[in-house]
Amino acid sequence: MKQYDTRRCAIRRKRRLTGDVFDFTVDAGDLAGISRAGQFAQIYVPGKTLRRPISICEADPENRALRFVIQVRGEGTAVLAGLEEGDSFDLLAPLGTGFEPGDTSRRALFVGGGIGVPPLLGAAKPFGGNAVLAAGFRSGDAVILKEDFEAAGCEVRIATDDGSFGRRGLVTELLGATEFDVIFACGPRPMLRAVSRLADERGVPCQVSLEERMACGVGACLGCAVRLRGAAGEFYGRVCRDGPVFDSRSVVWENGTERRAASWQT
Amino acid sequence: MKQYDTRRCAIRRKRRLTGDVFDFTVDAGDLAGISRAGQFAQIYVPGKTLRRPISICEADPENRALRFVIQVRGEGTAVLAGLEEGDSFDLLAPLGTGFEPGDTSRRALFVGGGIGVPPLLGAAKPFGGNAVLAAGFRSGDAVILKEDFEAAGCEVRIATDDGSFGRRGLVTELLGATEFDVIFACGPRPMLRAVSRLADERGVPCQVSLEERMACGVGACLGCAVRLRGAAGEFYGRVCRDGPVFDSRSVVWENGTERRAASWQT
Amino acid sequence: MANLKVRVAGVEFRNPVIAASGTFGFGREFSEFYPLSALGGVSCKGITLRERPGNPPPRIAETPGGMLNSVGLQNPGVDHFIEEDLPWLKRQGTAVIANIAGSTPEDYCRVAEKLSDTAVDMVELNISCPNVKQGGMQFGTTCAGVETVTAAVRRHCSKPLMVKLSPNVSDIGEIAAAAESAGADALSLINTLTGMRIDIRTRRPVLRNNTGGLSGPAVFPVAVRMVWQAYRRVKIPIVGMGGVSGWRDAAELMLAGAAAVQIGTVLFSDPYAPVKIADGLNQYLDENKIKNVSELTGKVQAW
Amino acid sequence: MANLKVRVAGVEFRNPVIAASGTFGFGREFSEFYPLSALGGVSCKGITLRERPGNPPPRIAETPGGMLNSVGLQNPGVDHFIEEDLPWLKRQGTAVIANIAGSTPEDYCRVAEKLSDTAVDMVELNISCPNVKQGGMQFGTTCAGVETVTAAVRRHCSKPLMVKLSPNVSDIGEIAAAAESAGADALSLINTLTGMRIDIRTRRPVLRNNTGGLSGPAVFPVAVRMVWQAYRRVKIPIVGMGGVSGWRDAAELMLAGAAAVQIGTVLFSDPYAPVKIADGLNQYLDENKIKNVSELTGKVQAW
Ligand SMILES: Cc1cc2nc3c(=O)[nH]c(=O)nc-3n(C[C@H](O)[C@H](O)[C@H](O)COP(=O)(O)OP(=O)(O)OC[C@H]3O[C@@H](n4cnc5c(N)ncnc54)[C@H](O)[C@@H]3O)c2cc1C
Ligand SMILES: Cc1cc2nc3c(=O)[nH]c(=O)nc-3n(C[C@H](O)[C@H](O)[C@H](O)COP(=O)(O)OP(=O)(O)OC[C@H]3O[C@@H](n4cnc5c(N)ncnc54)[C@H](O)[C@@H]3O)c2cc1C
Ligand SMILES: Cc1cc2nc3c(=O)[nH]c(=O)nc-3n(C[C@H](O)[C@H](O)[C@H](O)COP(=O)(O)O)c2cc1C
Ligand SMILES: Cc1cc2nc3c(=O)[nH]c(=O)nc-3n(C[C@H](O)[C@H](O)[C@H](O)COP(=O)(O)O)c2cc1C
Ligand code: FES
Ligand code: FES
Repeated sequence: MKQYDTRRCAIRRKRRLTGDVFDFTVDAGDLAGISRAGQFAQIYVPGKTLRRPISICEADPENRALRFVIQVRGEGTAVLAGLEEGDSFDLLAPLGTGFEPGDTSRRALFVGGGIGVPPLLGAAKPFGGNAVLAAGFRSGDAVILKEDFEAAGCEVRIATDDGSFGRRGLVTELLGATEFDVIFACGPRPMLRAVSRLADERGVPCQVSLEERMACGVGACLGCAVRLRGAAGEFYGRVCRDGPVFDSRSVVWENGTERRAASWQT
Repeated sequence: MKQYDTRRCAIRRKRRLTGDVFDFTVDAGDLAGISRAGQFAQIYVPGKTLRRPISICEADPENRALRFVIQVRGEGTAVLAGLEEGDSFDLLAPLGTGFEPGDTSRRALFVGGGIGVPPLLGAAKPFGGNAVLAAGFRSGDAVILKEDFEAAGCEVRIATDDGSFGRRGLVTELLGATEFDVIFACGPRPMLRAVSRLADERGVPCQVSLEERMACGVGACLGCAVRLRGAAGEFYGRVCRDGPVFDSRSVVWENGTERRAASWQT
Repeated sequence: MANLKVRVAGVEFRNPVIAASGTFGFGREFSEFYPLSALGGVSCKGITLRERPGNPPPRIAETPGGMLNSVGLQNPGVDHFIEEDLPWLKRQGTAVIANIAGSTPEDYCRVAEKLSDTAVDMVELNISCPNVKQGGMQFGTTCAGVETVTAAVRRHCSKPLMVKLSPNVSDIGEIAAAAESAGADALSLINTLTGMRIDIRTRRPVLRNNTGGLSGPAVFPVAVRMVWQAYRRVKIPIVGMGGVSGWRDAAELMLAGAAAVQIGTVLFSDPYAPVKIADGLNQYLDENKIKNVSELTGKVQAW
Repeated sequence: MANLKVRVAGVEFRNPVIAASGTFGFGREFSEFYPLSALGGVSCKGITLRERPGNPPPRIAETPGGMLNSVGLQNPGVDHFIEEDLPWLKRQGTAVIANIAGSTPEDYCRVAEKLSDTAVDMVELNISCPNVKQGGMQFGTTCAGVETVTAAVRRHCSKPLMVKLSPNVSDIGEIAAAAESAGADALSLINTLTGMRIDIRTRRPVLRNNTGGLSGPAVFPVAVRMVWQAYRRVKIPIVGMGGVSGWRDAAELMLAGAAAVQIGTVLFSDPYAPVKIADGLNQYLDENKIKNVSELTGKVQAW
């Protein structure tokens, strides 16, 4: 079968997680069987020129279903969030690299910021009790998916900007002396950079999922450039095809793209 | 109250009249009280730059309702036709001049072509048995509003292009020796021109409702020009404000705009 | 409540939202919706020395995210404007901009001269209308043309003079500089981009004039770019327009360099748009604790 | 079944639907969806003499009915193209157009020279890319510039030479005539209009390059107009593009004068668009009893 394709997928289940975050489960047919956590879908928004990239939160091949958690951030996500059970998503999926869990008996640290948490769920599940999730949110009422990680056996630690839930402060302050063998992270760039430094300090591998504005989503248009470090020097890779998940050491962190505010603060 | 205004109007009733013609009754509040047959509404179509002009088929002030009969002709009318009871129309109404029935004891001839028939209904009703409707359609299955005119007491004569209902041929061939004191007409331009000639021959007044592409709908943009004959010579009037109903003698019929096919044949 | 007042070339506007020429007539029709004092100003339909009939219909075509028009300067002539339209409009409590056009520099000058003795607040020189055969756009697409007309009109116009630029050019900065050096007090941009649609069934251009002017949201990114480029080349104020459909767009154009904005096409889907845009700006300023709307002008921080 | 074949400057295309340069890479990614032989041809991402890194991100912004890009000619260089990409692409059963760019006429010539010895079907000279500082657009916005580059490349290129024109000009007819007289075998138009968006929250241009190229349905009426104007000035065939999103648009551009069409931005919302457009044209021709799609070219009947 094709490596990726477009598909009209009926919304089987919709739940509101917080004021502006919605949880969708859609009938994705055989696309579910070839999708994995960390990969993403380009979702068509009626009336818009560009599809919207949304991570695959979980793939359930048995039920031929995909799960997406979507935060309203602008016009496109508002349209998607307004769709109801029975409506459908027009997906182009699965796209990009996913997380590579590797040996799930390792102690794995998952670091997520805001809407960066959902893509970690599918990757964390196989680690069960070996996984710690350190997640940061704007405030207590923005916390999402805590129960899902706990149900998978993971330990969940939460930080909020305003201290209204968990610890007040940065998600990286949740770690203390915790030891781990591998890190998986998704969230705003400043957070990912901090996590990447931490991984360097501790000498553990770290996989980060990046965001960039996209057009084609399949690697053809070079719209979604990210500065990478390769054997022959620095170059622009494609978030959509070479990523969105990258080895943190291959990413050039200081390149003037540090302009975005932490995404859970916008 | 304002002469016209915008209003969100819930669709109270929707019926399909033929394959591509839909009959809508909407809650129009006080706009119903100031509307009359032959005037029109500019209906907003989500995602489109321009509103769509649609005639007021009937105004029912008592029930604060307006009736519109809409034929699918392109993308905009397709969107409108897809709306359901409970959805709403965003109207700018009532716009333009309406028909001036005048003395309803006169023998009145109503001539309609295809989707030009609905605007005549509200104007014909007060004439009751004094009105004859001569209506032309593509074929038998395109006939609309026959029962409505009959219920109002009007005599209905129908012509179809293919002879599948009523007489085969042009609507003007339906008249025979029928006598009348006044004509009201709406339909494709070649039909209106023929009716206008007939009125001249018989020496009776004739009111015609014209179509033109519109932008503002209120008379400000000069988008909807129609060549008119005035005291000081020919000039471009505005279909939206000076019309859409004009005295047939004020219209300059041969001015190179005779390019459109009869609208019920498209 | 933030201060929405702006000054452009000495003229005060109660707020930076001005109705764009040709989309608002002389204001009467839209005054049915709201008092015109809700607007910063009104730019009137383009006025010529003598009455003009305009182009044959159809004059309107819809396009993705926009529209074409080929109205072609239909107007009753400057004398009629001064006698019949201006007195009413001046009583509405909004700034009045007279948009003028012509086929020769002499025509422009005589119209400007006549308006100099009236209560008009500002003259907007339309050297960029794509819908007239004679004159119009060709003045607007070369520096020499822009200079010639601007300098000539400048000598005959005692009102603040705003020159309206065509987007159908390679280097708007150069054209803007030419207008400034020839004596413009302000610039307005963009007029419409030339476009065309064809009915594939009849194989005829939809517009009887074959081509028409493209306006509406589709052109907005071109407007932002041109306002930004012009702003970096000239010292005189810029009134931005082209596809503004909400207060966010208005703020964006102001950040790019506009001192005020004109809005046109959006009126056709929402006649109340100017009121909503002014309200939206006001709320945005309050929320961001910005005292004067004019603080937005040119504040984009380029990379 | 109508005949969808078209010939442009001696090159045969199985159908008139060609993927637009820069939107389709070198074809590999889209070949996951359908065999590339479903397309008339593929215009490759712009190729330069040496590898180019492209512009820093963000490179993409959405606009009403369109998008901006500032990719900036990121490409692996002509040698890499010839060795790694072209052999694969030539095996896909579709016509291959090499889109080339450069900073100086000499650069263009060397790239064209290298491609002359390959299996490439056609060379498309991109003198209109707005996203590179050196070269690029300035060649494309003056007749002299167009003539210089076209004539120079003509001497070094043994393949059919198509010159791709910029829409950021006042008179596209003049530019088209300049390219023809300098030896172009065909023209393609339009490239992107320069545009800009600003994030009102950060007050930064959305694109790291500040400005970018506007494409998508928003520009379609400009494309139709320019193809029509160019068609009336030149005898060489024209490949039309700019905002085509369905078979009706393709037919409209062909009626305006295009011998074939390229499609770009629509691929991003519907990767299957080229297949649907070719099918739609076929059905339209059958329904209207038109035997050859090429009968549409230039058949608009102007008023
Ligand atoms: C690989 C990837 C995975 C993602 N996964 C999720 C997810 O699981 N859940 C979720 O809620 N969001 C996710 N996002 C972010 C999501 O794509 C944006 O919030 C969304 O595109 C915003 O669209 P909009 O129309 O609401 O906003 P607008 O600001 O109106 O969008 C304008 C344009 O910018 C683009 N854009 C804006 N913000 C972003 C962004 N942060 N990243 C990429 N493009 C952007 C839009 O796609 C659109 O093209 C992901 C982004 C990427 C790149
Ligand atoms: C005063 C008036 C009253 C009308 N009353 C009715 C009515 O009661 N019922 C009905 O079904 N139709 C009526 N029409 C015709 C109706 O407005 C068009 O069929 C409709 O605008 C087509 O829009 P579309 O998006 O489906 O077609 P498209 O062809 O996609 O429209 C493209 C553009 O052209 C305009 N346009 C296309 N055809 C016409 C037309 N015939 N007249 C004016 N503008 C047009 C559209 O408004 C739009 O701006 C009336 C037209 C006018 C002027
Ligand atoms: C129907 C119509 C008529 C216009 N007439 C004029 C005119 O007479 N003079 C002028 O300078 N601009 C005229 N314009 C251009 C507008 O003033 C404005 O520059 C353009 O429409 C872009 O703004 P918008 O996208 O907000 O409409 C006209 C535009 C439209 C749509
Ligand atoms: C992401 C992107 C990259 C592009 N890169 C190139 C290029 O390298 N060379 C070129 O000649 N045109 C390039 N273009 C322009 C397209 O080939 C085409 O001219 C333009 O996008 C208009 O067509 P469309 O509206 O169908 O996309 C690019 C366009 C886009 C959207
Ligand atoms: S979005 Fe096109 S290459 Fe990534
Ligand atoms: S539609 Fe604007 S004047 Fe008639």
